Amino acid sequence: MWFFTHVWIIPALMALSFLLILFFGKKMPKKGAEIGIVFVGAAFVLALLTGGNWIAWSNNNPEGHGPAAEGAALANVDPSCSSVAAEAAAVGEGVEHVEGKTEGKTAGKKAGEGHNEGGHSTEGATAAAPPIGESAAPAAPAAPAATEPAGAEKGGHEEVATRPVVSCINWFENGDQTISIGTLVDGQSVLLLIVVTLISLLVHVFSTDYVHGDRRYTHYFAFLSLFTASMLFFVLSENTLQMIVGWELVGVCSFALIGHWWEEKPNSDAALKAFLTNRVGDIGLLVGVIVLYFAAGKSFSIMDLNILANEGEISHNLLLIGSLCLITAVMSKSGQFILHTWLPDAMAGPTPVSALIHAATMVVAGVYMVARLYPVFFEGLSISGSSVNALSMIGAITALFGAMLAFVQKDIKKVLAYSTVSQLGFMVTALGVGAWTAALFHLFTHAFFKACLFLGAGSLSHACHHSFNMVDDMGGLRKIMPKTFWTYLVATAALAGVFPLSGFWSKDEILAGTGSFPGTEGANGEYHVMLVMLLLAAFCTAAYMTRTIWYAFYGEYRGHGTPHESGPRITTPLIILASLGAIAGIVNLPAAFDFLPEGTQTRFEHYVEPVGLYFPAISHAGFNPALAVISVLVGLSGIGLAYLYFFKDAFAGLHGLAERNKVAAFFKNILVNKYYFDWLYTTVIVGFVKGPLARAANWFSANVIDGTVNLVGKTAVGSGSWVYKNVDQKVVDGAVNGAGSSASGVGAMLRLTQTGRIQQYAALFFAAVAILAGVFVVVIG
Amino acid sequence: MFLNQFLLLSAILFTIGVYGVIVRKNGVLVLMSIELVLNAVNINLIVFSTYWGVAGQVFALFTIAIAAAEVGVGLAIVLLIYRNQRSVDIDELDEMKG
Amino acid sequence: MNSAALIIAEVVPLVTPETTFDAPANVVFAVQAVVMIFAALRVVTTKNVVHAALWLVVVLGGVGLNYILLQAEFVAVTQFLVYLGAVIVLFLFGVMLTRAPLGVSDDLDNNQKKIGIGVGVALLAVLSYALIETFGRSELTFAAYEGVAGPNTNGRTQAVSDAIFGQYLIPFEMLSLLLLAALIGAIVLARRD
Amino acid sequence: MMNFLNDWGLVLTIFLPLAGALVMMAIPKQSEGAIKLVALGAPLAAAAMGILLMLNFDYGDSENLQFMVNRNWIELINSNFILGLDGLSLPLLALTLFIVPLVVIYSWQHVPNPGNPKAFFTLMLILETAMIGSFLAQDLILFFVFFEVTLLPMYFLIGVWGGEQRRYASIKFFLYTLFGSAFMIVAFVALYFLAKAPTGIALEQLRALGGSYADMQAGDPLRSFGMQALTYSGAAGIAKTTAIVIFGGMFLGFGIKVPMFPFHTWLPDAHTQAPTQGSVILAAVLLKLGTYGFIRIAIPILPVAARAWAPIIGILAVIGIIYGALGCLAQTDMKRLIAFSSVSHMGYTMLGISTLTAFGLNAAVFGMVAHGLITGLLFFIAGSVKERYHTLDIKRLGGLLVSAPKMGWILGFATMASLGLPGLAGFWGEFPAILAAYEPAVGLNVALFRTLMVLAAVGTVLAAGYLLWLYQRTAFGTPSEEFENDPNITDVNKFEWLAWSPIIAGIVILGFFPGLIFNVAGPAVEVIARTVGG
Repeated sequence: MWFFTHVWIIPALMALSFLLILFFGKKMPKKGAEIGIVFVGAAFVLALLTGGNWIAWSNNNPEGHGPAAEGAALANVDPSCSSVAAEAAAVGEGVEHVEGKTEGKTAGKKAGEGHNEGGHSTEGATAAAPPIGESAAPAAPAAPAATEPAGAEKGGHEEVATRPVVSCINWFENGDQTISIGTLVDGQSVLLLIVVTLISLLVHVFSTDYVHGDRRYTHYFAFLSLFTASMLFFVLSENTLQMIVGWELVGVCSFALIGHWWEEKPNSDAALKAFLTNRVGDIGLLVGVIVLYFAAGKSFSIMDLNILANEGEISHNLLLIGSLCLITAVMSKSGQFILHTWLPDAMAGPTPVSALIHAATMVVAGVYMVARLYPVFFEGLSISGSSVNALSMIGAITALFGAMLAFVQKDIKKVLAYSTVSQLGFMVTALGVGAWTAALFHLFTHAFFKACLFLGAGSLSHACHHSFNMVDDMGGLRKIMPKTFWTYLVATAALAGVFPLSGFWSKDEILAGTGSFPGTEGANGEYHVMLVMLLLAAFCTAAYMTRTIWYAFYGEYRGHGTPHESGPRITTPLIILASLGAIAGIVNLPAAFDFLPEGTQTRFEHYVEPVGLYFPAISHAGFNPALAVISVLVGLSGIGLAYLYFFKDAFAGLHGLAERNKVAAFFKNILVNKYYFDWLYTTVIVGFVKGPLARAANWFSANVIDGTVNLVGKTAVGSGSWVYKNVDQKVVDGAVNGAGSSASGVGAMLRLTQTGRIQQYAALFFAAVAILAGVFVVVIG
Repeated sequence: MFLNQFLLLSAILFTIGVYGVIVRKNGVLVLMSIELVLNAVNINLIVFSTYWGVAGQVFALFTIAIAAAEVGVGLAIVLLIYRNQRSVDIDELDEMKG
Repeated sequence: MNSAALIIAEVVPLVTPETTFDAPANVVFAVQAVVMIFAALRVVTTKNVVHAALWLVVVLGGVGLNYILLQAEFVAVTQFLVYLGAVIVLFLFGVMLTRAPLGVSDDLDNNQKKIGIGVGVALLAVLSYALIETFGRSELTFAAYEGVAGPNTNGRTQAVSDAIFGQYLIPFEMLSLLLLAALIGAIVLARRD
Repeated sequence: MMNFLNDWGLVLTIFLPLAGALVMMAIPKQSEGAIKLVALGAPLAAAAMGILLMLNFDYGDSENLQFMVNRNWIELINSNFILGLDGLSLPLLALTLFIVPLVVIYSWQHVPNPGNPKAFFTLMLILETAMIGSFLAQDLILFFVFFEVTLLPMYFLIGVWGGEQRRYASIKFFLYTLFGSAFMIVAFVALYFLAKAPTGIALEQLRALGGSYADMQAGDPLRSFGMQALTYSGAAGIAKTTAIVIFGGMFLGFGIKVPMFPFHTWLPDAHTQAPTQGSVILAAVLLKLGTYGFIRIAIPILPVAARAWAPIIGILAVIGIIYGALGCLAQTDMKRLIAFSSVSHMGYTMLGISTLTAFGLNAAVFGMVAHGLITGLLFFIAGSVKERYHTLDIKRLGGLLVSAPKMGWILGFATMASLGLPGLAGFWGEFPAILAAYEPAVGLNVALFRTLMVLAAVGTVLAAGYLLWLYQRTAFGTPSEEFENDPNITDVNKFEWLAWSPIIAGIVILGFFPGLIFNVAGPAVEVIARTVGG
């Protein structure tokens, strides 16, 4: 318990380390790096302890059933943070409308395990009406013998409500409201706590070698600490206002770190782009939070919001608006189409930063927020029982198109960046289709292998004179850098979803979660489109990752100088991450694996996914062997084709096809130019401004959204200057300079501005007096 | 006799004075216009003194004295300006030029 | 009743107009009023600086006349002495010293005639509206003088002097200081060095 | 002790600087050391006084005026010398007492051309007295006097120590404000004549004030300039149309000072031409007189009219936000850009005010202080940059982080604070204002205000746009060869540290403990919000 109430210490530690490095870093022997490492290490240990406690805490959970238990589960929510939770905790008249829901929910879960029709289970899961609940409950025992024990077991686990620990202090009073600041500890936040601190620790270690002797070594570590602090602050937020604070703080750290080498214009441009794009999304965040604040009865508290949203106390429309606004924020922060363009550019920052911020932690903030406020989205987008919604659509598009873009990149980091975009798409889709656990699980595994890949790329460029161009400056490093190679290989396989590496499990859960594949049980809806797109995306993923391997590690070395394996401080983190990426999958083996010893399945789900009043009654897609096989095959076929194409020179015809074949060239162009729908867009919108076709060509090559962003920027500046020149300086100002002159025309005005000022003022003054006296006498009198 | 006949008269003088202040370029003339204004004010003072007791008259006297001083200083300034830039054209005092 | 009226209402006991119309005073007033207004207009319109000064004489004289009509003899006398005596002379000196064009010159006004007129008219309109609204046809009674004024007018002058050297002594002294300062100031400014 | 404070606390706080000014007059021009000592001592004394007051301030009761001073002043028009300190005045008082000494410290070696520190500091001290006075005055005439007195010193500061265009700028500044205040005083006088004694509880409260109100009957003419009295009267007996007109007068007076959208054009000139110290004080304190006037005078005294005006104010505010931001994008001069950003930022404050809700007004108060600190800091930096580079042309600057790293970082910090980064003061001025616009006071047009909310939110993006653009052009990159190795370009010196570090600290502290202001001003503005039924 102590850990849960004092978890604030962890971000506080990192903030402290930031200050220490800032003020004393330069004087330290290691230029401040050691401070950072010590503190982040401490934070990691604390996070682990908190995690352990959480597991214990959820295990010795008083067996409770029904609404009373669900209410009592909120006993550890400080009433001063969440009035709603408090009154729910004091089980009273609030119980009735809780009743039906919980019944229906548990019943739905049982049914979901037991029955062979997802539809019915979905119905049971969402319809908060006792009759269906009762009709479904007795059906559970009558399920096939194979799944019954698991089902029953699971049901038994599920009924025990999660006991989140929320503690807060009065932050400030505004008008009549009291706004508090505090921490919300449950499976979800603890998970991120561990992931963030762990990756951050590894990145710290990695950096000591990687950015060794950098111009701003100390600042670099200072900002790493600050970032970690803000991210943890965000993760532990007890209310949405706090979330905004954390959200923006991580944004600013990413700004500072992307622009770390700001002497070169491209870097600072990238930094600005990242910050501004995120700001655009932040409009959505601000508005959304405000809407939800009023929707939840003037309360920022996440608990209030979730419980109310969950129990249908908030009108559907408000939730819809709120969730749509927040989706904009997600699009910017988690690099979803069409606001994703900053993410690839963000690779201008140091590689460890890309690994930590732009792959593992910050970019998942969007996902985390959706997961945190899940009831809002679940109800607002009516995820359950439907077959398409904004969230899942955006996610799927991002997943597929991002993956395809990764093919044509020469810069290995850009490949990984687009891969990140695509993987984030997976998570968002998962949330969109109601596979909450799958999303978080994928977040968890992805953090490991993607960080590993980025650091691996860093290690490569470290060897190749800081070039990231795998096509021209790398190759044949397999022998020279074995550690990097193997770790990279493992991580790639994990990403590609090769059985039994972690990526396979999480990705499979997502695919199953779409509930579209025939025979999948207990999903929330049937999202057919999503399933198809995700499968395609998975295929591309496997393929382009193979491509990177080919360019980086095979063939002969194309760069200059003699590359060398990196030192231990670089390789150790790689190894750790790779192994984690390989095995992390076991924490959430499907419930269907009942041949394994009791209590080894769905641990992740059990400990991370909340159950109770503040979380919607989502149901879980059961494991579907056929789908699993298919997804593995898809992955392998991707690898296989790419392998044949690159390694074995198969389909020789295809090589250089783009040079010969107009059609192929066209398709290649499409990718190189990030889809020509931009082209339509630019030509339609700004075509007539463009002029000759020569410049049109430039426009094609420009990223579409970039084009528009610039366009907006230009028009803003343009209109700004126009307004300034004409309105501000001439009209408004002129009105003053020319005051008292009935003479018309600028000429007269100029003459006036040059002569007779004093008397003008006299005239002005008396005129004013006259008018005033007039007003005074006539109107008021 | 009515109050208003005097008051309106002074009002007219006042307005004319203001007009002069606004329109005249020559410094001396501006000062003259100011005199008009002051006198208009004095008339009012006196008129009300017929209701209010002699205080009004006293103030009128003060005004006259102050006006005299003002003219003295004012003319001195005009003289100085003239000496500095060979003209008393207020328009050419573009110290406040924008 | 408008609010300007409110101000006055506190200080002026409005008089019911039982008309005691004394012809001569009114005739005199009418005449000099016309003359004054005309003269004043000339002051601000004439193209000859010296003429302007002379027209000013007329106006100031008229003002003095008004004082007499209002039975403020002492002030009237002062008016004649100070203004017609001193100020005008000052002005003429000013005109002379600044070598103002003694003859007719068209360059005496700036390009703001229109505004000037506009402002002037507006001002006049407002003022007269307020005045008429407020005092309408209220009669001029020399109520305040009743107490102090016997048949001989010394009483009033005496009252004035009492006021100056009693109630308003300090302001008066201040005034003398001010004049001194003005004197010195004028000398300093005009001193050629 | 308490008695002493009650009787003399506020008076001393106001007039200590003035006393300093008088002392300074006695000091010969040559002995600069002594002059500077006095110039620093007087504000510090005032600040010490202020701290004493704040220590003894009863925060539980911050909606009521404390340390009241009430003396007869001008019997004829029943205008009294009333001073009082409540939760609304306190933050602004603190801001003023905080900024001025720092300005003096900064001036220690930065007395702008043409030198003459004696006159410079004298004016500064007079200015401080006037500013403090206007924040503490509880009588309209008294307020007006202080309000106007602020003009002259600033006029001279700009007109004498300013840049090339200083004369034009100073005149412009002077006339604009004077023009506005002319309307304002008419409005005050109108109130004096038209306000009547209210009925019901308000009447009781009014009577409780004692003095000439003690035995008033409902409907008696109030004949008072006392803010409290007028507030209690709540414009009773004034027809709605009349009230709206009167409010219009105040609107001009205060709106020009803020400055609100159509009346803002004096600001860029004044800021660009003013000496650094002038800009800082102007941005940090003087602009707040306008917003303060709205909250303290216009709204509580004329609640009905306020509701009628609220939409207009809101719209103008948002236009100001967007327009100011666009204006910034068009600037090539650093100082001018910052000046325009003030227009944009004060827009948020006015938006908060226009919602007439406790939340919005509170946000406005916070916004004032935050903007005061942040923009003050920005102008300080701009001044130092100008001093080193002898230009503020953004195109020619660049690489500040290379040639003067610390200053570059501080500029970055100020930029981030100014674009409303959560965790720094700026955010708490903007976000709550936007939030309040979602649900304005009962009876206001919700649809309109929600539109305004969204637009204001868009404004934050533009803000980020121009500020980062500014930062990239000035700080990032490498210095142009003309400044490559210019000996003048040195990093932050110790006086600048002394002057800036408190501000930086303040910004951070307020960013993390917004309660410091919200909790103090909250009750006060809540009372006001209640009077307008928000």
